[in-house]
Order: sequence, then structure tokens, then C-alpha cells
Amino acid sequence: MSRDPTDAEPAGAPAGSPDDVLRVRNLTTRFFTEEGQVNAVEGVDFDVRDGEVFGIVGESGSGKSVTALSVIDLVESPGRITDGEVWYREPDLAAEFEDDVPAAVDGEFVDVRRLPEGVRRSLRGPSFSMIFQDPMSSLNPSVTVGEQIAEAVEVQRRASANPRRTRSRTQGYGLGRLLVDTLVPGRGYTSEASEARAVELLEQVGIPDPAERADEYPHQFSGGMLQRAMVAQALAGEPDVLIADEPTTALDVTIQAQILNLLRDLQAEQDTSVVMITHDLGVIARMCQRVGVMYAGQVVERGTLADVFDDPVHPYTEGLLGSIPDMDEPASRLEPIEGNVPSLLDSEMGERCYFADRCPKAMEDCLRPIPMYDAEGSDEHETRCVLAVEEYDEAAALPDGYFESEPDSASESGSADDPAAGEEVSTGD
Amino acid sequence: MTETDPGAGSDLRGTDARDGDGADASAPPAGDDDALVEVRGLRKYYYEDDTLIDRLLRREPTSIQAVDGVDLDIERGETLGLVGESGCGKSTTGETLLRLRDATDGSVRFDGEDVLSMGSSELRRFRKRAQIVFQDPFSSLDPRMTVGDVIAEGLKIHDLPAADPDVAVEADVTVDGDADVEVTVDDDVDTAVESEGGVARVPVRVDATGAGATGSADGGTRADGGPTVSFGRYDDVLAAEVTPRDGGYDVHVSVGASKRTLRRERARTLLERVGLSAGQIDRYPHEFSGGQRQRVGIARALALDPEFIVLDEPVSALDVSVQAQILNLLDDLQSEYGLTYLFIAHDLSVVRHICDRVAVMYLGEVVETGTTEELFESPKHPYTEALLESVPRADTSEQGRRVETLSGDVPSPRDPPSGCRFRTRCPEVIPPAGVAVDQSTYRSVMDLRDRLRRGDFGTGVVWEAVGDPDREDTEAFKREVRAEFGLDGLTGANGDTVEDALEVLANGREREAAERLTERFESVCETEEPVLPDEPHPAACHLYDDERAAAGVDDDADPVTDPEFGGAGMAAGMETPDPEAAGGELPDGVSDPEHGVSDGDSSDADDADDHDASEDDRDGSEP
Amino acid sequence: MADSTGPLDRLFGAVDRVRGALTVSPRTVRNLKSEYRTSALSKVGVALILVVVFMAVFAPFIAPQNPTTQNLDNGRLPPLGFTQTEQQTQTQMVNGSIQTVNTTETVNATLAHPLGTNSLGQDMLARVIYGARTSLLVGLLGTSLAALLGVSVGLTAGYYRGRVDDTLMRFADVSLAFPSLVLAIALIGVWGRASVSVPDPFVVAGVVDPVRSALGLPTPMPDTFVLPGTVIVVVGLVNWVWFARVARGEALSIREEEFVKAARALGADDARVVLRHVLPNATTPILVLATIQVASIILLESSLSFLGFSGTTLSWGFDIAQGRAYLASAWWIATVPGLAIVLTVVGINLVGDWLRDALDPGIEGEGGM
Amino acid sequence: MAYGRFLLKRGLQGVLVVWGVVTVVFGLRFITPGNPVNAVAPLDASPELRQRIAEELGLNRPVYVQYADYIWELLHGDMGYSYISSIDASTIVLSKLPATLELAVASTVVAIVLSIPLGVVSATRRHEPADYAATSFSLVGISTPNFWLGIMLVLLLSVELNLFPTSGRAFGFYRSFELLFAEGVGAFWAAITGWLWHIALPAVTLGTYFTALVTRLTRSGMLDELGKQYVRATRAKGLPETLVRYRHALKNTLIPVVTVLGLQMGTLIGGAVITEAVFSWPGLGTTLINAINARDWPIIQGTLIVIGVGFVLVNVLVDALYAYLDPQVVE
Repeated sequence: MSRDPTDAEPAGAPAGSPDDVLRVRNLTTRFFTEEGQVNAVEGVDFDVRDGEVFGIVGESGSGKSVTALSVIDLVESPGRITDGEVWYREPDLAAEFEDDVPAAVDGEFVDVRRLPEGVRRSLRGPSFSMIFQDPMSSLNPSVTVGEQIAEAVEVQRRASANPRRTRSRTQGYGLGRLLVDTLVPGRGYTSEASEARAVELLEQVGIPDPAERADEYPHQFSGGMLQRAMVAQALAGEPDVLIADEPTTALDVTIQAQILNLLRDLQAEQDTSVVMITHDLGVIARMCQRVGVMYAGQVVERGTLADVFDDPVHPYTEGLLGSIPDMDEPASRLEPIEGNVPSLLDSEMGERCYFADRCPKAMEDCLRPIPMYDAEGSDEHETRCVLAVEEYDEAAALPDGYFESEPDSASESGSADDPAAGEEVSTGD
Repeated sequence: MTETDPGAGSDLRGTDARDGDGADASAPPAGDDDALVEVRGLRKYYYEDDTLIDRLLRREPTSIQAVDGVDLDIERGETLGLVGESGCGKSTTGETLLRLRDATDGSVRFDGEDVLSMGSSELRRFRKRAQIVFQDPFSSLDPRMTVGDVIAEGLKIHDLPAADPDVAVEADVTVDGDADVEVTVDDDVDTAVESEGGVARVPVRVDATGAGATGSADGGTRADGGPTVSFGRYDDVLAAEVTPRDGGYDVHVSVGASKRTLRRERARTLLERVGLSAGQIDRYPHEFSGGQRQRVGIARALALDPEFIVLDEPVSALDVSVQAQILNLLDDLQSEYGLTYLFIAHDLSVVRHICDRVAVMYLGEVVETGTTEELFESPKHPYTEALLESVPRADTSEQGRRVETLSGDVPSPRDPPSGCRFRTRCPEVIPPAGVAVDQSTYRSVMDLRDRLRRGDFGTGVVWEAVGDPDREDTEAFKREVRAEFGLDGLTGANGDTVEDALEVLANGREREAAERLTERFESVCETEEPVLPDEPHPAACHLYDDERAAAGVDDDADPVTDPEFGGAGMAAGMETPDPEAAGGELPDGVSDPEHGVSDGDSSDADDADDHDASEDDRDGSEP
Repeated sequence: MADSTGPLDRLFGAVDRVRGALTVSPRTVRNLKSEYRTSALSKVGVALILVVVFMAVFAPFIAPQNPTTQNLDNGRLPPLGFTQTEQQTQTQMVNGSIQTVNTTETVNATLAHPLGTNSLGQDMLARVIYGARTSLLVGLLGTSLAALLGVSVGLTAGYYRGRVDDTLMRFADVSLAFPSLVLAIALIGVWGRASVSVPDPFVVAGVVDPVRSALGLPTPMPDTFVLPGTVIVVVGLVNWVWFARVARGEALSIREEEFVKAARALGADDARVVLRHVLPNATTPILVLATIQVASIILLESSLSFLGFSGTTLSWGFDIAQGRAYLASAWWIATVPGLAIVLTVVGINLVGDWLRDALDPGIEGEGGM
Repeated sequence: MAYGRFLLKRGLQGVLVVWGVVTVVFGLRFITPGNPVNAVAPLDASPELRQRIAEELGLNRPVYVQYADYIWELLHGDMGYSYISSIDASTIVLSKLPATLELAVASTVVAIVLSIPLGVVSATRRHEPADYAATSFSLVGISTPNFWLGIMLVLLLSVELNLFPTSGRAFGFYRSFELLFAEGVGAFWAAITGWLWHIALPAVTLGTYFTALVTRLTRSGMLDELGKQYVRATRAKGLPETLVRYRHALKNTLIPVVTVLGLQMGTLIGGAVITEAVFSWPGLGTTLINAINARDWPIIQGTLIVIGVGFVLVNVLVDALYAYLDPQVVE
């Protein structure tokens, strides 16, 4: 449900770099479950430049998948997007809604959260699209791959042909039309043109004998081939922003390399901006120019690749980098981060830096909500940690057992993976 | 991870600790006789659709060669890495090694005994010496059992703790007060007290400061008026019997708790040892995070005091920060208990960190083995090179790095490619002697020949593309095939052979076209299966045939021209991949034929991800 | 109805304590509690079941009359709140010739028979209460017999797979090919309607009469009640297939779990693996299927007794059959026992839904008559 | 090609099951207490007479000979002669089949046409009046014994309002087509309405349990599918919600529903037997009950075999439809 447009005087689009295509501000998504309110995403801000690959890295339960679903407005109950603005640069959309919803428009930027739901839904495909972690469960097992890609092409064709209809309540294809199309043979949602385009797309993503493969079913594809088909389907609508949620986690490393190359080539070709979401810092390093590190629903550090990899400020980022075995110079021992991921239950989250209970450098000053501070390195480099503005002071350090009193986060609710998206990282053989 | 105080770090095993020190024993292990585990020619085939009805329809069951001739040696105290991608057979090898699956062929010698031909009693003893830790934290612990029961289950099955005859029992007696105290200890006290270096020391404190003193501070057992006896941390498992004699006391120490309590005590110690708190013993698995559950899995494996543990992707399902904690724990346990690991994984950076030696597997076969140093610094087999090349490094130098990827997918284990199984994706296929051709063109010719041999080269489709239904314009046909398979860079003899092969193909004689091309272009990689030689850093690849020929090793491979290293671009016409599920090692719906269950612990499980209920098995042979 | 210290929570507490034996993990109990709190329907279901169980157990104490005593002169009394006009045709000698005279007579309910009486003057409420005992016992005993047979066959087939699975499942297909009702009729027709008379523990203990006289209820209560033995055995033989299918499905998936492989690696033999690991993890779907089966078997039993194939006359189905002849004149004789069946089975199905929503066993569409 | 192989394999399994059914039916006789002869011989028959009858019925031959003979005859469509009316059993049984078939098919069609939309609506409009109405109807539907429902319908609609006949079956559905050719449309129309009029109550009685069952199945199946990842991915590519629900999710929901329909055929035929008894509908059900009461073995065995074979046939067809709907099964 979008924010009520008539509330506090709209501040207009936030500041950012000139060639931003997407600016997300204070995005907040909550899950109202039996055990209580889970703050999966809490005040997340990030920008995506045109034609750039922006990385979001974080472990299970950090809220990175829910962030992706929130941007594309696919959060299902018991989850709800309770706050935040998603400014999307699309001049004709801005022009169209300039007078209907003035609060939502600022220059070429439109806050999609303020637009009516029908319009927001019509952006899926032509403007935003998404690929998921496990290709096998992201395609309908009883419909051929070609047909499903043709549908994505058809969405784009009908949206550009008649935008007003696709924004209507029935998205231009009510139950009546469906009955007629199913009863009358030869008619259907997808047209000949879109089916031919689907075969082209399959070829474009490097699938051999595309014509034959288009008539086969998802279970007749290998993991790598199916992810290529998913990429084809996502790019069918020539979207401005492609969100990739752990696209290569379920794949083997040689197939992963193929898919990453494919994503980079297509991104360069179509000048699409990509939001790459993963837990694998290697994939982030290879693909992204800028990256945001997420922990417990918040962005804790943000900046260029060099900022975050070479001189990280936030102890969690350091801990992450310290936990990864280096393949080229193997250290004899890793320095892991102690303790467990927090439960994100509103009742158990203190008014403090959420990482304090696991942080080797926790101090008194950390026991308050921490804003984002600027850090050295490029001017993009920001971090949600007091160490950016003050030195670590041994005297003010918190005693060891300080957080023992807090309920053992792994006690009742087990490891609180993202309630919505299955974050658990599980790979094959 | 809370480190238990060094004092209590006792050696769980009676026999003396391993002589080598920590995980990074760099010295190459001595000859074969020292290897704890020797695997020779291990083979594991699954058979599809050979139910009663299929037999009636007289259809030959198709065999899936999941593991096809694997040789491995694992030295004592060493960590051998077994790496490879999905479907390469590494998990099946690990489980067949422990007889959780029935092997089709080959031998597995554990400390000299052949595991595969063990009777049930020998097998039970073997179970105590070799254990396994699994990958998925949510499926490796029985949700209906408390953590304490899970850990103690092994002890319950083998009715442990049982007195160990060759463990000596001693009492260090400290006496307060001046009574003369004689202490005798039951021989089975080693079931309650941990032994160190073959001796179980029982801490006995006798407080005889004054007859009739009130109960001593630490609640020791009190004879009426006599001295009180306490055993420090073993108070609730030992019992003392004091009988006065003139001028002093005789104290007899015996086990004072039931086996069940002893097992619970054992479970509590193991929980502490793996970094969890003993107070969580009665909790259920769903109350723990992924990392904590893996720790319980490790504690369960340690309960029987094994020498050898198969770690089947123990950290793949964990987040990076938790992964590091578990890797450190495994390191500590190995150096403390002298354990030998078979570490199965697909994440190369983890393997580099923890393994001493590594074996790389591809489609059921070992293609290269070597020490971690050799393998990561100077890989020999093209597949190992491609693997190392593809792994993204978490470092800024990785930004924008363009990786030369392998083409196509892993072929189906149902009908693996002839000769070298990697030849369908290998960027360094060896052309026949005297045929100079760059790698990418040679690869295209090979793909064309594969399609022809498999018989699904749709000449009709090509004629349609050319738009000439009555098939006259052979030139157009040839141009179309050249374009589709990228065969333009051919000159001289190569060009002519291809030319007339296409001519023959144009008028529909696919088989003959294939033969013509094979005659000229057949590579040694197709005809001969490369053998993994018995040498320090072996690689099963014909590239090294001449090296061995030069070194006088009698290997009859013909001389090989130096293959240029051509980029293996996105060649069209790859071998159509088999519908292998992304994560699972085996295609869907495949089950394991060896169903007949012997005395219980060698019955196998089928490890295809989903099991088609109507799938039937052939009756397996009873071991 | 169930506040935090209500009877139900004490029940859950008890379950918590003996959970080892019941292999009901606290997580299952927690899911049940949270689902129970939020869904009104599950509360209704539990309430209905409690009423029916109460009636079945304490029948001798609360039944207004002895269900079997006949009292022909106040036959066909309407239930409270209804009156019934009856045409009496009497032949009389009127001035020398025989004439039939129709007199209409209104019969109204009496407090002694709140639900009225049937054609033989037996009290409907008493018969409904005793009918509950028959239905529940047949439902529970039949289900347990079917569960015992089905689960053991299903676990064996699912665990050993291969030839064993093949033959057992073909055998299951064969018995599935005979609809339960059809096979039941055939078997009962063949073996005869053997019934078992079971002594009523309360009456035998002599506890009933003092309580009834204190409540001012007529004291002579039947000291035995009749159970349709053949029906229970037949029902068990017929419905085992559903348990076999569910147990086999569970065994097939659980044997692939890693904790089963780990147990075998520890040296556990097949018996231990099946009993200690496979069965406890299969209890949830079996439990939910059991509720469906109890409901189906109650319907089946009432159908059999309606057709006259049940060995006992004290059954809801039998009463409905009696009432069929008097549909026009005494509609309640057939209607009241039918409502009792519907309410009982609705209650059981609601509990079944509660278990399914809370525990999500994934057995859609299994189980039937 | 794989689809053909799948059908062949499934067909063979079907034959195996039919053979099992026949064996069980044959075996029934041997677990009967009492001697089948006295179902035929008069009570006071002399031992010699009883002996001769036994010989005549071939009951004295060794079991396997009787069995082989029984199978042989069965293959020729000969099920022996009714002990009571001594008419050829197969003619009696097969003549009763159309009536039961009519009832079963009519109620199944009613069930499917009603329940699939009901289930889908209640799944897509959760916590709205439509959902509550559908769930409560289906709950009561599966909790009502169909004989009591039949009686109540008769009580309300026949006895009180006199709308429908209380029992009996007018012209059969097929025979009315004969009338169409013989005496033209008028007679045909009268026959059809007569048939409809008579089958209305029994069809509703038998169909209610089925409708309720399929409604619940469709509802929970639809809810299950809508929660799956591919639905979220299909919405992410911008497909209209109507297609997401009724083309993608519904198709996958119908797959398990079809399987369960096959399995629940047994329940349907069981219900038919009861409904026929309530409405004295001249089908296999009433024939079976009368035969059992009269211990008329050939008829009992004939009816059971027809029902068993019918069930196997239906399940083979259901599996064929299932394999067509879900391509993964055929692999």
C-alpha cells in the first residue's frame, strides 16, 4: 500500500548523482508474524546509476532479498512496505503524472510508491524486471520455456502499444478475454511475433538450437541453461533496471562464470542498470562498481569497490572480508565474527547498533541508533559506525558479558532467515 | 568459540596421539603402506527403469556411471580435498567409501582391511572408526530428537561407554589431614573418566582433617564420622566406599552412575568441545541456527571417537562468517585428536585453506591430484585450470576481469563422451598428428562430428533455413552449415576434407560425412581414455603423454603437436545437455538399484534430489 | 474459551511432559497452540468433539431413559417445540354398519422426551447419546486397526523400495479397487453380522444407579452394549490402504534425509532407523490422516447400519433406517440421528483442518470412505 | 514416444491389478463359513441331492482347477449362472451397469462443474464472504452421510413439496435416444425430461460429497500454488493477474485434483451403492445388496469384478490425463 500522498509536505526527489536512474530512500518493510513484528528492511537508502552494476551484499537474514522485492513491489502478506520512497527516472512517466499526482513527481523523477497500484504494477517488465536464485522453481514446470518467454515479450508489446489499458484494474486482460482465448483455438495471450522474438532471445543468451529448445519444458534444461532462459525472460521487456537476486548461487563455478559474462555483455549491449544481490563477495568484486553492505535490515557501509574492499571502516565489513579464505595466499587461520545473526524481532532489537553484540570494538557510544557517517576514501564512502568519526577507545569499550542478558538470539525463533525469501544458501553436490 | 581450558583437553582415544603435528603438515606422506584409506578402482553405477514391467518389455536398463574408477589415498592425520562440480560423483564416492551405498566394483582398504567385504561385526567396528558430517544443517539432525540424544545415539547403538581393557586406571590421591589412606579403583572407571595417553587419572581428594567433620565443602560422599571423598568434576559419576581399618581408611572408587547418565555426561562434554553450552543438551534442533546445528553434527561424529571423518560439504550451506567459525573448529579438532579428513567441497578457496592434498573429479573420474601447493600454483589438467580461473576472488583486482569460460554444460553420465570425458568442453583438445588447426576451428569440427554421430543433425532444418525444399543448391547448404558451426578458418587439406564431407552431407549421407571427418580429425582425446599415472602430481590428460614418453615411461601415446591455446568462444552446436537438475548430482527420478538391504548398515540411499514414487529398482546383490 | 490457564493449556502442558513417548516435539505443540489461538473454527471443532466424547463416555449417567425400553403407547412423540397432528383411522360400529372415522389428534412433546420418541416409543435423546458411543468406538478401533496394518506395510514398502515396494503397492492397488463400502458389504455378507457384547464398566461397577437416582432419572440402564465386531475388522481391512499410501510416501522422502544416512553411518540397523527416525517423523501426516479416517469410518458405519449390515441396533444409521418409513408422519425419527452424525463428523473434520493448518503434513486428498 | 511407453507400462500395471481383483473375488468364496450349496439346495435336500448339486456346480474339484476354470470362463465373458434366477450372471450384471454408470457420471460432472470454480473463487477471495460460504458448504458436504442427505431431500422436496419422485428410474438415458429415432423428438424430449426428473435427487445426493471434496482440494491446491516461487516470478515479468492465476496457477492445481479424482472413484461407487438403496435405483448397488442377502455367489462375484475393473480403467485414464497435464511424469 503506498504512502498517503497528502501527508507531510513532499520533499521532492533526494539529492544524488546526475545520472542516477533509481534513488531509494528510507525503504522500510515489516512482517507481521505470530511471533511479533519482524523488521526485515529498515530505512534502506541506495542509488543506482544508469548502465551501472550496483552490488548489495549481506548474509542470510540481512534483508537483501526483501529489499529487492520491495523495490519491485512484490512483498506478499504477512509482509508490508510501511515506509520509503522509490524515485525512478522516467521522463514520460513523470510528464504523465505531473498534474494528477504532483507530490510524486520532481523533474524527471517519479516516486513509484506514490503512484496508484495499477501503474506500479505496469512498470514490472518494461521498467523493472527480476531474476531469482533457483531457476528450476522460478519457471512454471508445466508450460514450455518458449511460451513463458513469449509472455514476457507480449507484456512489453502490449504495454508500449496501449499503456492506459495495461494500467487498468484488469491490466488489459480480464477473465472474459481469457475465456474467449482459451475456448477459441489459435487465439492466446502471446502472438506469433512474440514467440519468434522469444526464440531470438534464447539465441541471444547463448542457448544452442533455440527453436527446438523453446518447445521443451523447464525440467529438460540443465541449471545453467535454465538461468540463461531466465535472463532472456527478464530482458524481454528491455527494462531500465534488472534486479538479480543471487543469480549464480545455485550454479557451479564454471557455469557461474558463463552467466556472469553473459550478464555483463547484455548489460553493456542494452545499457541496463543491474542491482546485483548476493552473499558472495567474489561475485561483487568481479561485477560491481559500487556496493552496499547490509546487516540486520540496514545498509551498514556503502561506497566504491575500493572503499569497501580495501579500507572498510565498519567492523562487520572487516569481519566479512576476514572470514573469506584467500585462494591466492592462504592464511593459516581465519578471523570469524563471533555469535549469531540477530532475530530481527522488533521486541528483541535494542535501540543500538545491531552489530554491537558481535562487534570486537563495541563501545558505550554504540548504544544508540547510529546514522550514516561519511568515511574517507571516495566521497561515496559512508558507514553506519561511530569509528568513522571517533577513534576506538579501550576505556569506553563494553565489558565482555555486556550482551549476555539479551535473549539468546538463536533461542526461540531459530535462525531468523528472511521470512519471505528463502535466503538459505544451499548449493548442489 | 569458547575454548575449553587446556587442562581438560584430553585425548579421547586410547592409542597414542598421531605423531605428525597440525593440519599444514607439508611433508609429502610416505609410501602407500602408511595410507589410512586406500581406494582402488571404485565404481558406482545406477540403473534406470528396470522394473519387472520393463523386464517384460525386454528393455535394456540404461546405466548411469556416477563413479567410474576412482583411486584415492588418504594418509593418517591428513586432510584430502575432493573437489568438483555438481554431478562429478564426489558425494557418492564419500558415501560409498563408508558403505552407506553398495559399490558396484573396486576396493576400499581402511587401515589394511577391505571395507567392502566386511562381515557385519567387522563393519560395526569399522563404524566406530569412520564417521561422516553432512551438508544441510536442516536435514542432518533428526527434528524429533533432542540435541543430547542426537549426539549420544552412536554410544547407545554400540552400548558404550564400555571398559577399555588396554586403558590403565590410576588415582592421584591428595589427602587432607594425617590419616593413612589406601585407594583402590575399579578397572571400568575409564568409562566415566577421560583417559589421557592411555591412562585414566581419577582425581581423588580425601578430607580426613577430623573424624566427624561436617560435610566437606564440595559435597563429597561422607562415611559416618569417617573422611569425605570428592572427585572434582567427576563427583556425580563416581562413587566411593570407605572402610575404616586400624590407623587409616581403605577407599574403593567405582562407577556410580548408569550408562545413560554416562552417555549424557559424554554428550555434555562434546557440546562444550564444539563450542556450544552443555545447558542446551535438552533443546531441539529447530532452536539452533545453521552454524550451531553443524556443530552438533560434528559432535555426533566425534562421539564414537573416530580416526577418519568424511566431511561432505560441511560448510557449503553456511554464511561466510559462520563458515569461518566451523573451519577453525575442524582445524582445532584435527590437531587435537589427530583426525584424518576427506573434505568434499565445490568452493575452491575453502579447499585451499583447509586441505593438505586435493583430488579434482570430473564426471565420475579423478582427473588430477596433488598437494594443495602444486595444484593451486601449477595446475596441470585443463579442467583444473578452468576451475581455478573461474572462481571470483573477493579482491578489487577481480573487478571487470574477463574470464575465459568453458563452453556448454557437464555431459550426462548416462552416456559419457568416449575417451577423455572432458573433451566436449576442453579448450586444449589435441588435434591428430600433422593436422595444424587452431583450437576454436578444431572445436567446431568436433562439435559437428558429435552432432552427426548422435544422429540429431537435422539436415531438414538446414534446408529449410536455406529455403530450398527440393535440396538442389548444395553450395547454399554448405554455406549455412559453415556459418552455423563457424568452419570458415580452414585451409589446405583440412579445408578439402571438410568441403567434401559437407558435400556428402548435403545429399543426406550423414554417416559417411561423419566417417570422412573422423578419419582426418579424430583426436587421441576421443579414442583413448587418459590414465591417472602413479606419480606425485598426476593428471589424467593426454597433454602430458609426451612428457611421460620423454621420461621413458612406457606409454604408447603418439607424439603430440603443441596445441595453441585458442579461446573457446561460445561454440554453437554443443552436446545437448542432459536434463540434470541444477543442484542434484543425478538426473531426476533416478534411484539406486542396490536395494536389497544386508545387515542394515550397508543399505544405500539414492541421492537424486527428488525420488519419483513410481520409480522401481532392480533387486541388488546381497553383500 | 481457552484462556491461558484453561483446560486445554493444562492438556498441552501434559503433552509437553510426556513428549518423549508421544514423540510430539514441542515445536508441534507450539504450532498447534498458535494455530488454535487464531482460528475460531478449531475452537468449535474441539468443543464439538469434547461434547461427543463426553456423551459417549458418560452415556449411562446422562441418558434420560434406557435407550432400549419400548413404550408403545407414547410412540412417535415429537421433539420439544413441535406438535404433530395425527390422523387416527378407527373402525367403529355405528348403527349397525362398520364405518371408518378419521379423528385428528394433536400430539405434543413431553419434557421426559426432549427429542421425542421413535415408532417403538424409545427415547430419541437416549439413543443419540448411546449411538455416539457406538460410532466413536467403531471409528477409533477401525482407524487404529487400519493404521496398524497400513503404516507397517507402507513403511516397509517406502523404506526398502524395489521389489518389495512394487509387490506391496500392487497389492494396495487391488484393495483400493474395491470401494470400502462395497467390500464391507461383501465381507459382512460373507462372514455374517457377528457382534460383540461389551460389559458397560460404569454399570458393572454399580456407580450408575446412585447417581441416576440422585438426578431423578429412571435407574435400570443396560449393563452391556453391543459393538459391531465384523464392521470394525472389515473397516480396518478396507481402509488400511490410505495409511499405506501416506506412510510409504513419508518413508520414501524421510529415508533420503541426511539424519537417516548419519544414523546408518553410526551403525544403526534397519529396525532402529525405521522405528527411531522414520516413524516419529511420519507421525504428523499419519495423525492428520487418522482424523480424516475416523470421520470416514463413522460415515461408513452409519451407512452399513442403515443398510442393515451392522451387528448392533444401537446405532445412528439404524435409527435413520427406522425413521425412513415414518418420514411423512414422524419426520424427526430419521432427522435427529442424522444431525448427530453431521455434527460429530463436522467436529472431527474441523479438528482435522486445525491439525493440517498447524502442522502442514501435505497429504491433500488422501483418505476416504 | 515416451508418452506411449508410459501408457503401455501403466496399462500393464492395470492388467496386473485386474488379475489381483479377480483372484480376491474368487478367494472370497473360500473364506465363507457355511456351504455354498445350501444357497441352492432346498433346506430339506437329501445328502445325495446336495452331493449332485455340488458336482453340478463343480464345487468338489480341487481349488486350482476351479480357479483356472473360473479365469478361463471369465475371459470368455461367462460369469456362471445366478443361483436364484439361473439367468446368465453376466447379462444380469451388465444390464444393471448403465444405470449405475449414469448416476456416477451425472454426479461427477455436476461435482466438477460446480466445485472447480467454487474452489478457485474461495482461494482467490480469501477471508471474504464467498470464501466463508464455500468453505462451510464444503465442510458440511463432506461431513454428511449421503443416505441421510437423500432421505432429507426426499422428505423436503418429494414428501412436503412433491417436486421430485421419491424413487425409481424412468427411461434410461440411452433408451431415450432409441425413442428419438423410433418416435421422433416429442417422445425423446419427454423421455429426457422424465430421466432428468428422476435422476435429479439421486445425482445431488451422490454428487454433494464429491463436490465438497473437490472444492476443498481445489482451494488448498490453489492456495499452495499461489505461494510458489514461479508465481512470484511470473508476476515480476508483468503478466496480468488473470493469467497468473487462471493459466499458470490453476493448471498446476488441477494436476493433483485429477489424481485424487481417480483415487476417490472408489468412494463414488461406494456412495452410488447407498444412493441406489435409498432411491431404489436399479443399478449394480441394489443388485449387489440383494445378491449378498440371497448369497447368490455368481452375481456377487460378477458385480465386484465389474466394479473393480471399472475402477482400474478409470485410474489408467486418470494417469494418462495426469501425464498429459504434467510433462515431468513421462520422463
